[in-house]
Amino acid sequence: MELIFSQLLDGLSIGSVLLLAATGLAIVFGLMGVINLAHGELMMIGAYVTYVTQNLFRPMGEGIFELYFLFALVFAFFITGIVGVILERTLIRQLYGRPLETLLATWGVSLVLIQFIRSVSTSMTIGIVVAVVLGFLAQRFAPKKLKQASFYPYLSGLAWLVSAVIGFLAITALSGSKFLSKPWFGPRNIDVTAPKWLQGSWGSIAGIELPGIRIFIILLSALLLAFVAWFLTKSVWGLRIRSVTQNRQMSNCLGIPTDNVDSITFGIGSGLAGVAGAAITLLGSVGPNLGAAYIVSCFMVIVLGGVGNLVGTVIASMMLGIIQSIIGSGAILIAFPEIPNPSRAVIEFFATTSMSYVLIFIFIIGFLQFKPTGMFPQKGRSVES
Amino acid sequence: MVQATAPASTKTILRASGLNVYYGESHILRNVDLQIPEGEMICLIGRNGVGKTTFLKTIIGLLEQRSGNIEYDGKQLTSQAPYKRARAGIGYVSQGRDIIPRITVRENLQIGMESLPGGMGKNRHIDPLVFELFPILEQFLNRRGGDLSGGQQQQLAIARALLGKPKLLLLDEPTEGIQPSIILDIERAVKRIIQETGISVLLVEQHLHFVKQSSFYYAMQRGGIVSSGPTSQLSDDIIEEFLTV
Amino acid sequence: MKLFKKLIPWLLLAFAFFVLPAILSQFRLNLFGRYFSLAIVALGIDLIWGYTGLLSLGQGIFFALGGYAIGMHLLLVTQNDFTTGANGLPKFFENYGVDNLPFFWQPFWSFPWTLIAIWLIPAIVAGLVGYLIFRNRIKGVYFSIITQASLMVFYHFFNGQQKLVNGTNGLKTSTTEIFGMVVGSDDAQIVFYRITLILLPFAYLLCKFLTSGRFGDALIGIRDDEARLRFTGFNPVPFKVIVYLVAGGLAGISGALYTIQSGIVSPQYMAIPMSIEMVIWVAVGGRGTLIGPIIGAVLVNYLRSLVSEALPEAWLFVQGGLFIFVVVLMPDGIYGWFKNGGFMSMLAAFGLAKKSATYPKVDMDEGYAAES
Amino acid sequence: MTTPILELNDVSVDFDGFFALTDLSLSLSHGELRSIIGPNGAGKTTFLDVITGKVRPTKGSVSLRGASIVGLSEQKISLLGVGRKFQTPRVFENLTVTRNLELAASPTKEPFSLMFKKLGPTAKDEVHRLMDYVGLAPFAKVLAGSLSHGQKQWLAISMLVAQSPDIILLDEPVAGLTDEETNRTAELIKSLAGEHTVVVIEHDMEFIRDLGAPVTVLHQGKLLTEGTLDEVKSDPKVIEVYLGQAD
Repeated sequence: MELIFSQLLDGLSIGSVLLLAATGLAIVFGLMGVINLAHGELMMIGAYVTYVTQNLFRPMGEGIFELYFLFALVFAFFITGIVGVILERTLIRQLYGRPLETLLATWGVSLVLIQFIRSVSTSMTIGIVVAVVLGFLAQRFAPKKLKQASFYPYLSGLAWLVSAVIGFLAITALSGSKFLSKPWFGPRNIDVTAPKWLQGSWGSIAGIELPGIRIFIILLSALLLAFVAWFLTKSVWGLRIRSVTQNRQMSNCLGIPTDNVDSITFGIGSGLAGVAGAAITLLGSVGPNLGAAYIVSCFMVIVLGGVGNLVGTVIASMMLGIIQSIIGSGAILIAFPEIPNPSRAVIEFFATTSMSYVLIFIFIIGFLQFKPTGMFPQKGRSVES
Repeated sequence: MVQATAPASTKTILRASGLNVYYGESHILRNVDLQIPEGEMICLIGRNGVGKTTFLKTIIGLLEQRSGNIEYDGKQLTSQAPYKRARAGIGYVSQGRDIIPRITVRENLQIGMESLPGGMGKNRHIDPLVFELFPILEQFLNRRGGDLSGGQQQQLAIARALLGKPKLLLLDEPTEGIQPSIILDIERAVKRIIQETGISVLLVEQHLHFVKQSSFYYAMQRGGIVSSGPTSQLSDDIIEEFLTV
Repeated sequence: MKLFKKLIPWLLLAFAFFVLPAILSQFRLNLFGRYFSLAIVALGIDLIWGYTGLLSLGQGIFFALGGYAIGMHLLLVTQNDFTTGANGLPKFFENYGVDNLPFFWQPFWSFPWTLIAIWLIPAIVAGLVGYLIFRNRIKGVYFSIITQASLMVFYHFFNGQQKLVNGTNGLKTSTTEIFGMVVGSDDAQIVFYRITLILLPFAYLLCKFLTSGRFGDALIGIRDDEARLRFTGFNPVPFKVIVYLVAGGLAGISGALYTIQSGIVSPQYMAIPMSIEMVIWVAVGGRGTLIGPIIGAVLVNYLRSLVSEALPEAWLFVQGGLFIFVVVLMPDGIYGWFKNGGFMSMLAAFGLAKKSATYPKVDMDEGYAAES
Repeated sequence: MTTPILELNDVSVDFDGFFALTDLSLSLSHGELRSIIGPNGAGKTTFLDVITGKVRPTKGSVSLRGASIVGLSEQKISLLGVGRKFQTPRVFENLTVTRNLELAASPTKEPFSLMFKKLGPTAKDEVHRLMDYVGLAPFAKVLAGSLSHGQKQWLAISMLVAQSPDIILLDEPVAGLTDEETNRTAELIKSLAGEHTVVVIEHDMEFIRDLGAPVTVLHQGKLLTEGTLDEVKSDPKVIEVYLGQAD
């Protein structure tokens, strides 16, 4: 029984990580109709921000270093949020109302982000800055006459291409210097040391140890969920966001700047991904491929929980987390050794982490046969138009 | 048919000239000219589907004209987003009322203040005037907007628009599908607002009694203005042609 | 002229069939063979996405199933030191102490059954998955997400079942033998290259048959306005199941051809990126046209080889950029861009070609005239 | 009086507490032409949704030729002989005019018969007849997406006819049409009645007058009154709904 309880706790913490990761995705999907396949890579950025923060805090001495993780969470939120806002302003904005297209374009973004983390170096950063600045300058200072020409769009595309090539040449030129061209992170995994107060046990209940990191993640996700709920229901921006999602046109007519609302919504969703990424660093080493491991589970949470519903997201992620930890670890078999053979064989078959995914999927497909819109469907006339 | 004329007043808050508006391929508004004098209520009449709502949507910026101009408060409105027009003082009460359904009445009212300088972050206090005009709203402050009845929603929509202190209020069929008693409330409220604040109103309406409260009318048919004049001259023929079944 | 245009694809095919083997190195030829086999899975994706509007992110499942089918057969029938273990079974079974061939391996002793299984098993799986999804009117992004999830499930399943299919390592076919030839040998590879080029036009013609008649019109109806089609008396479910099934079968054939030419089939074929890349080949080439996916699959993969050979680190940047560029700026793909006069209008913009008359409007209205 | 072909009995539709239709009863006999008018939000479109199976009534029965059709899918109801034109003309924009019509005219709608069987000569003739009739013959090979709004309306209506349903439901067939097109549409609709039962929902009163058919007035999801246009016009209830009060 103790085993089951500790597996339950484990499941809750797996579920909490899923919840952290899925909340941001659910906001972006449910409120804006954007399928963000780069969400996992935004998590990755959050993880790397944590890593950088740790390295920055390390020389500051033992006492302050212990607090680095709290700062990392804040940095992860804001830096990833800003990346999200940039993404929304440049790319996502072109694709509203075409969810399948957002899916493909954000996949492209995710590839770029993965490779960026792998190979970013000082020389590369300089090259990118050079290219972007040149590109903008070219657009900015193009003669007005040229701008009206019918071939201007092609010309401006060409200007961007030339700037990119110049940026690339700059990178190549700078790569002569070992110092400048050394990748900051490289393709290998990075490790984050959890501060001491997170390591070890936080006491015990009824003889069961409460591992600090797991409890911390559960608390963090609860706290963040509370923050999201507060932000959406009580703050002014939350009101604007809800208003825009429920009736975009009228909100616009009432004076709500809908494009800013879009940016902020996407920024918040991305920021949450950053925090999730920061939290994941506590569980083990992370690398550029971190995103892929989480993205599909996050989407499963959304499909199961119903779109645009925080309660559904919570229940679905906890359910998936618990199924994974109880079945996937084989804990049931150890706890109840006397299960008769046919069912025992079935449980054994699914008793690996990989196979528990299979089980979860069968469960979800089965569930969707009865409730195609998820546990908590959106009600109202406008659902299927 | 009555000769089309323009209202005599000198100062206009809004002047639309030669507007042509399309929905995809279908030509909805054809060369519409219309003027709204400052501080008066003007009425736009016509049967369902002739383009009245399209006209209001073009003014607020939900639709863009293919040709023609809209001059508001001395400035041209060209491809400005609706929220900018709202902040410039155009209030809009749409035909479906468009109450934001899953937020409370209080929040709906707060959103009305978004078009004031500083937005609703700086303007949190709901002007008691709206509760004086529509007492029912004060009672239902904490209900969800979508749970109100049609008439209550209409009052909320007007109150919401008023909280933005507009210079020009666009009302799209405020009495449609509403009990007569509430219609009178709404009529009284609109008249009082015009008297007290001096705003201009463009009313799209079918309800004859309400139409007669305005000073000037424009009648629309198949997307064009076909008749206009002071409401006092609104003859039975015109009523028969544009308002009845 | 018109006839000539029609002949171009066939001339290119003949060129690829007869001339390329003579002028390309064995290494290049093998790569092209792989690209052409990938074009077959792209055709299937075009059928379901370009024509029917169903964006499947799970074609890797069917692709890999086809690959596994041929791989299992080759491993069984080959008896040599590289592939056969002490107990006469494929070698990898030794590592996991498996002495009895798992039951589902048995039929793969038979070559005819393998030829059928290559397309039949993926098709059946696709039909089943499709039916379960379509009958609940799940469509759009939900369909995409669920297909992606099912992809992940198969990936985990094949990864986790070492005793059945050698887990992560997959099945290595390059050292196996078929009809007396080593599969990885140059002679065999030329044969596979030619077989691919024979099957590709068949896949094309099958798709052509499905999309050009009234069946194809119904597919386009489903893509553009499914509800309207339903009100016209059509039940979209069987249509969708059929095309999804066909696309699955094509993916299986493609996967089998790819496997024998690349020398291995592994769960990596079911990894998430591979399936999304397949979709992008179609997008790059031009969805909703049957030439488009072939162009896309060959071009993108060729580009991939070139870039990865020159600058391995840059490929993901190029690929990601290509995704974004095509989705945002070239939604009809390369072929669609040419076909819709994009190229000519570019030339016209620079004054290099005459501006063609604008799109023939059936009726001009004064609004247009007033605006322009 | 023959038995009604379509009968609605006490039908109510409740969208989360909002009643789009309340206790609506209505019956149509074979070959009848009927106009339905009513202010916005009167439940006209929901009325069509209920008949065509898009919306399931919360209460009440809908029967076609005496058999209930509640709960059947859209395609089944369509195959039973109910055709519908939507408010905006929904045609398949990426198919040519001919192919739009052939799709609708297909006697069977099964995938395999579409794949392997050619369209029979009767259906083909019908397609040509319809194209000639509505003046779309010159555009036979044009993509429907590039037709004018009025031509799309006609294409949508002729697709309905090609389906040869017993009941034709037309939601705003003349919205956005010019005067001349409106007149021609009225002619077209009148010619359809008799052979088919036709229900027209419109705002355009001149058009309703042209049709000269009995008028049903809906208001707030209820049936307000029925009668000839003149009767309806002088009905104080209708005047109240449209004008607010009877003055």
